[in-house]
Amino acid sequence: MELLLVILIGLLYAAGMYLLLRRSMVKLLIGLSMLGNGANILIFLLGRITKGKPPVIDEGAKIFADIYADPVPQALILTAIVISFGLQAFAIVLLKRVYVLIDSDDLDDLNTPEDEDI
Amino acid sequence: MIDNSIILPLIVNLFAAIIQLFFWRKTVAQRIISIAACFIVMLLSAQLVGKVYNGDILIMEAANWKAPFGIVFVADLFSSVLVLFSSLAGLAVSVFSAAGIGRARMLYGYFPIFHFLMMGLIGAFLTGDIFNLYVWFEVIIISSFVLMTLGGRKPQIEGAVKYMAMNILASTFFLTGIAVLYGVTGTLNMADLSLKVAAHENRNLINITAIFFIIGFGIKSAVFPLYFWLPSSYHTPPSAVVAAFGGLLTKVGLYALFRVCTLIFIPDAFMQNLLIWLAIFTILTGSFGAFIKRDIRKMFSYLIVCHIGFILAGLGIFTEVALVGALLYLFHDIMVKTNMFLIAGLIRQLRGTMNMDKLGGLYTDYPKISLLIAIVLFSLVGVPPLSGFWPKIYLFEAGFMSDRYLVVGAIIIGSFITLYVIAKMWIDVFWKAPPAAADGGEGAIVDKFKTFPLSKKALLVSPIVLLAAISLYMGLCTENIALAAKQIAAEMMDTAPYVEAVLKTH
Amino acid sequence: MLIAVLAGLIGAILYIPLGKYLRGRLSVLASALPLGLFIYFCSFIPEVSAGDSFRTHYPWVSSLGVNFDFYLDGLSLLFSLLITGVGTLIFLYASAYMKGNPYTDRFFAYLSLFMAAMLGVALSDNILLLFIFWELTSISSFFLIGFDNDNADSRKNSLKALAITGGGGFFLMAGLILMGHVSGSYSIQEMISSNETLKAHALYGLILILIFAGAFTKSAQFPFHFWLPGAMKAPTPVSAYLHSATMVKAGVYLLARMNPVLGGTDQWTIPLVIVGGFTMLYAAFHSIFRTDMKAILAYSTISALGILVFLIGIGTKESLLAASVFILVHALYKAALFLITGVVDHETGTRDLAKLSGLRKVLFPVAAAGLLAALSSAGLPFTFGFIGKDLIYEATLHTKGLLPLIYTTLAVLTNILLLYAGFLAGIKPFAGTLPAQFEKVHLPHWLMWTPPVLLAVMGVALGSFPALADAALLNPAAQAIANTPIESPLKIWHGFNIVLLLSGITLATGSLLYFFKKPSPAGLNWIEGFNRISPESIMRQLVRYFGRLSDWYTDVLHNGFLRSYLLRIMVFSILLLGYRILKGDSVYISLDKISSISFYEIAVGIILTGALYLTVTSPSRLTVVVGSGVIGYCICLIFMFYSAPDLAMTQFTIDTLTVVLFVLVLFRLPPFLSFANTAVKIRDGAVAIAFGALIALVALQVLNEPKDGSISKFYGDNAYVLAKGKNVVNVILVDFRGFDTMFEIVVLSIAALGVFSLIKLRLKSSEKE
Amino acid sequence: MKSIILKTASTYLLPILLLFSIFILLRGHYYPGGGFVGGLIAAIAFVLHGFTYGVDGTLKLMPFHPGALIPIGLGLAAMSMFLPVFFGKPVMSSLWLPMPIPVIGMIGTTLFFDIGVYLVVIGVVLTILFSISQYSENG
Repeated sequence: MELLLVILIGLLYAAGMYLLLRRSMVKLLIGLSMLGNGANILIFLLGRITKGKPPVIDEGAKIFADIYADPVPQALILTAIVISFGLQAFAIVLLKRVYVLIDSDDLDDLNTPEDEDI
Repeated sequence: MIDNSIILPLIVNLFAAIIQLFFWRKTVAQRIISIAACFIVMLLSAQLVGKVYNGDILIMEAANWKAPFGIVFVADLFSSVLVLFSSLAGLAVSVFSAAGIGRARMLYGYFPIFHFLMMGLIGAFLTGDIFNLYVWFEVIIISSFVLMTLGGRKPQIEGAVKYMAMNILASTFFLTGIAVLYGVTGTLNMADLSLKVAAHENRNLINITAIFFIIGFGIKSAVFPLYFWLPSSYHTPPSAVVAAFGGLLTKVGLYALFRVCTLIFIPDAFMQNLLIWLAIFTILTGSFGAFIKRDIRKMFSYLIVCHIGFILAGLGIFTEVALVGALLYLFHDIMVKTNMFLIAGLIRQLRGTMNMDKLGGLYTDYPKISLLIAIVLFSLVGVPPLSGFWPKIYLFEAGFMSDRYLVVGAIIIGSFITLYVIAKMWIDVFWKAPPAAADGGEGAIVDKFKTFPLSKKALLVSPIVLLAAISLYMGLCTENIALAAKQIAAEMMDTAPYVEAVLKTH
Repeated sequence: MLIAVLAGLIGAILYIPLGKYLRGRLSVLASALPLGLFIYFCSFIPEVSAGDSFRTHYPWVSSLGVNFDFYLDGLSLLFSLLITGVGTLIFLYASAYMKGNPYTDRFFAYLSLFMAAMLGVALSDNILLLFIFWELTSISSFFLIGFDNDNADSRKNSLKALAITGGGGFFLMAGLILMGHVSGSYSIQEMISSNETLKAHALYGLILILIFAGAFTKSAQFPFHFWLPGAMKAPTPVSAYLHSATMVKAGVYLLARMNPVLGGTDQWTIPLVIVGGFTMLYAAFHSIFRTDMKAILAYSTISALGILVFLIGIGTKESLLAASVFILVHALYKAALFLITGVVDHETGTRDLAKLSGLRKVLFPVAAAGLLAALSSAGLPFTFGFIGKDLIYEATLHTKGLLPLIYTTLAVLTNILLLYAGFLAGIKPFAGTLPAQFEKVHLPHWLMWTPPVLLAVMGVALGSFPALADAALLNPAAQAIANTPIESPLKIWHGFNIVLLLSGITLATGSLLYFFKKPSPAGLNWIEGFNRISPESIMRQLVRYFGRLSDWYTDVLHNGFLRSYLLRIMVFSILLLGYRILKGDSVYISLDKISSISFYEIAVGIILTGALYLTVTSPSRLTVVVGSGVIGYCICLIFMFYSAPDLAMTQFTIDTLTVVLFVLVLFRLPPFLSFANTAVKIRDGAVAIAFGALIALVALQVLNEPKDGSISKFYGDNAYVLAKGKNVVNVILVDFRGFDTMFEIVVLSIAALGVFSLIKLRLKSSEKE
Repeated sequence: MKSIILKTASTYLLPILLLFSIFILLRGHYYPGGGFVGGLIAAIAFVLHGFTYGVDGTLKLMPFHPGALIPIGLGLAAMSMFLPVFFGKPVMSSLWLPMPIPVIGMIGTTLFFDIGVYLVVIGVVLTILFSISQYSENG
C-alpha cells in the first residue's frame, strides 16, 4: 500500500505543479491545494501508516496496549489542513476580486504596465 | 534556563490585536493601542536582550512539556536581538501608520493584522520547533497577504496574487521538508533534530532534505532565482505596509535559513558553493534591477534583493568572521530597509508620487528632512562610518580568508551600484527642481504636507528619526553591536550550548 | 589630535542649528576653525623636523581593530598644514565669495566636514580609519560639487565624481582589508615593519591593483581623470580647495604612505610610472586647448597629479623629495590661480579667455598675484616652482639605463605645456587692452583678493628662501615617504648644469608657445573632436551598455508572468534535487517493508487518479473544482483506512466548504479558454512529472529508513496519565502542541478579516496610502 | 427550490446540528472530534440555513454579526493559554478542576481553549461564506 501512496503523492505533486503553470487563476488555486494535499499525505506516509488502529486510548485503559497509529503526523496534518483552508479561502475571494477587476481569471490580463504610477 | 517571560513580546502583540478587534471601528483607540503595544514590546524585547547578553540561553516550555515533546521557545542572543530589531521596526511602522495609513484601511482591520504580523515574526524568531516555525510562517504569510490586499486596488491584487502563489509554494517546500525530516528522525524539536540529523547515517538523504528547506526559505528570503515575488509585489501596498515587509519579511526567511543551516544541516562543500553562487547571482540580479528602475519603491525592492545576497554570501562562506558580517548586515538591513520604505511613504505624502522623473526639489523645500534622509540613504550605501559599512569589512575579510574572491567582487559591484543608484535618487528626488514646476502648471506637484497638522507631521517624521538614530548608533557605536554579532556567530558555529539548554542534557 | 580631527565634524554638525546666525558677514568667523587648527599643527613643526613622530590612540571599534589611531610625521604634517593653511584662506575667501547665497551655512558645513575628513586621511595610522575619512571626503565633495543643485550640470558632475571616486573607494577598501589580512595588522606603522612579508605574498599583485584603483580614481589619473574637469562645477573656492590643493592629493598621499609598505618593487614602480607619466603629458596637452580658465586649471591639476604619481613611482630619494616639494609648490600656485579665477569670474561674469584681457587695470592686486603664481608654475628662478622643477629634473636624470632620457623628455614636455597653461590662467586675463565691457569692473571685497596674493607671495618667499621649509617640513615629509633619512637642503642655485639647461629650454619653449598660440574656439573644437574616444565617453558608453544589459536581464528574468517565475523555481528545484539524488552514493528502492494492499484501496487510488486527470485536463472551471473535491474525498477515505478519523472528518468538512466557496465565486465566470499550446503543455507536463517523480523517489528513500518513534510513544504513554485525554490527536492539538492550534486559529481569523475587508472595502482612486 | 419541506427541515436542522456540534466539541478529548470539527459542523448548520432563507435571513437569527465570534473565541483561547501564567506555570499549561463534572468529564483550561477554537471556526467560516455570498447576490 505504501507504494500506491507514493505514486499518488507523486501524482498529486505533479498535478499541482502542472496546474500552477496554467494561466487561469482557478487552476492556480487548485494546483496549490493539490500541492497541499500531496504534502499532507507525504507527512502521513512518512510518519508510517498503520491500518485500523486510531490513536485513541481504549475505554478503561490508561495507555495503549497495542500498536497504534502515530498521532503526531495526524496532528500536524490537521493543523496544515486548517491553515491551508484559511489561505485557500482568502485566495478564492482574491480570485473573485480579480474577476471583478479584469472580467476574467486570466493572470496575464492582470499585469500592470511597467510605467504606470502606482 | 527556564524563563517564561521570554514569550511576553509575542503575547503583548497577540492581545493588542485581539483588543483592537473589539475596537473594530474605533480608529483612534486602535492607533493608541498599537503604538502603546509596540512600545511595550520594544521594552520587553530590550529586556530580553539584556537577559541573554551574557550568553545565557533561555527557554520556555509551552504547556509545561519538556523538549523534545512539547513546543519549546528559545531565546538565544540571535533570536532576541532579532526580536528587538523587529520590535523597533514595528514601533516605527506603527507610529508612521497612525498618520500614514488612510482611515478606510484602518476601519477594515489594518492595525490588528499588523500586530498579528508582528506576532508572527516574533514567534518565528523565538520558536524552537520546526513545525511551529511553519505555523508562524503561515501566520506571517496570511497577515502579509491581507495587508497587501487591504484596499483592493488592482496593482495590489496583481502583486498579491504573485506573492501568494510563490509564498504558498515556498510553504509547500517547507512542509515537504518537514515531512521528510519527521520521517527520517521522528522528531520536530530543532535541538533534537540537530543531534539526530548529525548522528544519522544516510547523509545522502539528509542532504536531499536540506534542499527542500533551502528552496522553501530561499523563496521567502528572495534569493535568486526564487526572488520573483518581491519585485512583483513590494511596490503595490501602502508604504507603511511595505516598510514592515521590506525590513522584516525577507529577514525572517533569512533567519530561518541561518537557523536551519547552522543548527540542523551544517553546510558541506556543495552547499557552501551553492549558497555562494546563489548569493553572487542574487547580488547581481538586484543590482541590475535597481539600476534601471525609476520608481522609488521598485528600486528599493531590487536593492533588498541585492543586499539579501550580501547576507547570504556570509552564510555561504560559513566562517565565524563571515557570519559576523552577515549578521551585522542583517541587523543594519532591518533598520535601514524599514526606514527606506517609510521614507518612500513620506515622499509620497510630500509629493503625491514615487516616480523619480516626476519628483524633485525636496532639498530646497525641506532641507532638514532631506539631510535626515541623506543619512539613511548613505548608511544604506555603506558610506563609512555609517552602519552599512562595518559588515562589509567582515565580509571582505572573510572572503579573502577563504579565498572567495568572486564574492568579494560581487559585493563590490553590488555596493557600487547601490552607491550609484542612491546618489542618483538623491539627485533626482532632492536636488533636481520638480519637473512640473519647470513647464508650468500642468500636473504640478501638490504639496499636501505643509497643510497637515503638526501632530500628523510629527507622526510621519518621528519614526524616520527614530530609525535613523538607531542606524547612526549602529554606525558610530558599532563596537557593541559587533560584540553581540561575534557572540551570535560563535553560538552558531558551536551549537552545543543551544542543544544543551533546550534538551537540558548537561 | 582626535579633537583636532573631529573639530571640523563637530563644526559641521553645529552648523545645522546655528547656521542661520552665520550667514552674511559673520560667516567670516567660520575661518577661525581652520586657522586655529593651522596654528595647532604649526606647533608640531619643531619636534617633527627633529625627527620625532606623534601617536595617539583612542578606542573605538576595538573588536575590529578600528580605533582612532593617529600618527603624525613629516608627511602627515605637510598635509595637515596644507589642509588647514589653505583651508583658512579658502574659508576667508569663501565668506566673501558666497555672500548673498542663502545657503552659506550649508556650504561651510560641508567645507568643515571635508576639512575634518581630509585631516583624518592625513593623520590616520589605521588603514580602515583612513578609509573611513577617505570616503567622507568623497561624500563631502559630492555635496559641494552639487552645491548649486538647480544646475543640471552640477548634478550630473557630482554624480560622476562620486561614482568614480566612490567606486574606486570600494576597491581600495577591499585592498586595504586584504593588506590587513595578509600582514595581520591594520596599522601602517606595523605594516612597514612587516613589509617584506607583504611583498613576498602571493596576493601582493592583487593588493596593488586594488590600492591603485583607489588612488588613481581619487587622484584623477588616466583613464579615470575625467571627473575632475567636471567637478569644476563646484563653487570656485571648492575647486581651489578640494579639487586642486587637497582632496585630489589624497590618492597621492595614499601612494606616498604606502610607499614604505608596498613600494620598491617592479610591480609597484612600473604601473605608477606609466600611469603617472602618461597622465601628466596627456592632461597637460589637453589643458592648452581650453578656453575656460577653470578647465585649464583642471587639466593642469590632473597633469600635476600625474607628475606626483610619476615621482612616487620612480621612488628614489631625490624623486620623493621632489614629490614632497612639488606637493607644496603646486598647492600654493594652483590654489592662488583658482582663487584668481574666482575673482575674475565673480567680477566679470565670465571665465572665457577669449573674452578676457587687460584686467590688470581694474584688478591690479589680483593681476600681480596671477603673475607671481604663473611664474611659480612656470618655474622661474626665485619662485618656489623653480626649485620644484629642478628637483623633478634631477630626479628623472638620476635614474638608470635608458630611463633618464625618456623620463626627462616626458617631464620637460609636460612642464612646457604646464607653463603655457599657467601663463594662460595667471597672465592672459590681465594682459593686453581692457575691453569696454569690463571697464566698470572693480576690486572685490578685500577678503577675496588677499588670499590669492598671500598664496602667490608665499610661493616667491619660499622660492627665495627655501630654508624656511626644507628642514622643517619637506625633508621630514620625504623621509616619511622613503622611510630612510633624507637631509638635503633645498638650494636656489645648483650651478650651471644640465638641470639648468633643461629649465631654460622649458622656459623658453613655453614662453614662445604663449606668444604664438592663443586660446581659440578652433583649438577647443579640435581637441573636443577626440571626445568620442576619450575615456569619459567610453565609460559613458559602458554605462549605457550596462543599462541596456540590466534592462534586458531584468526584463527577461522578471517578465511579469507568474507562471514563468513558478516554472523557474520548479526547474531550479528539480535540478538541485536531481543533482543531489544522483550524486548520492545510494539510491535504492527496497520493497520489503511495504504492507499489503486491498481492493478498496486500489479503487480509491483509481478514482483519485481519474479525478486528477480530469482536473488537470478539463477545460471547464466547474469540472476542475468538482474534480478537486473528489480528490479531497478520496484523501478523506485514505485517512479513514489508515486510522485517522479526526483527519477524515476535518478533511471532509473542509473539502466541502472549499467546494462551496469555489462554486459561490465561480458560478458567474465564463467557461475556460484553452490558453496554452501543445508545446507549452508538454514542457510543463515534463517539468511537473519530473518533480512528482523526484518527490516519490525521496519518499521511497525515507520509507527505507528505520522509524524513530520515541516522541509519539511519549504522547501515547502520557496522553491520559498526564494530559487527561484519550484521543491522543486531540490531546496533542490542545495540549502537547497547543501552540500550533492557537496560532492556526489566528491564521483562520486573519483570513476571515482579509476576506471581509477584501469584499467590503472600496477605496477612492486617490487613496493610495 | 425553497420548498416548505426544505424550510421546515432546515429550521429544525439548525438546532439539532448545533447541539450535535457541541457534542462533538465536548467529546473531543476522548474520541474523534474536538473544537475544530465541532465548529465546522455548527458553521455548516448555519450555512444550510442560509441556503434556504438567504444570508440576510440567517443573519437576522443572530444577535450580532458572526464575525464578532472571532475576537471572542480568540480572546477565550488566548486567555486560557495565558491563565496558567498567573498560577506560576508556563503559558498554555493545562489547569484542571479537581472534580470531574458529569457528562463532560474533567474540566480544564484545555476545554476553554477548545471552546475558543470552536467559536473562532464558526466565526471565520460564517464570515467568509456570508461575505462572499452577499457579494455574489448583490453583484
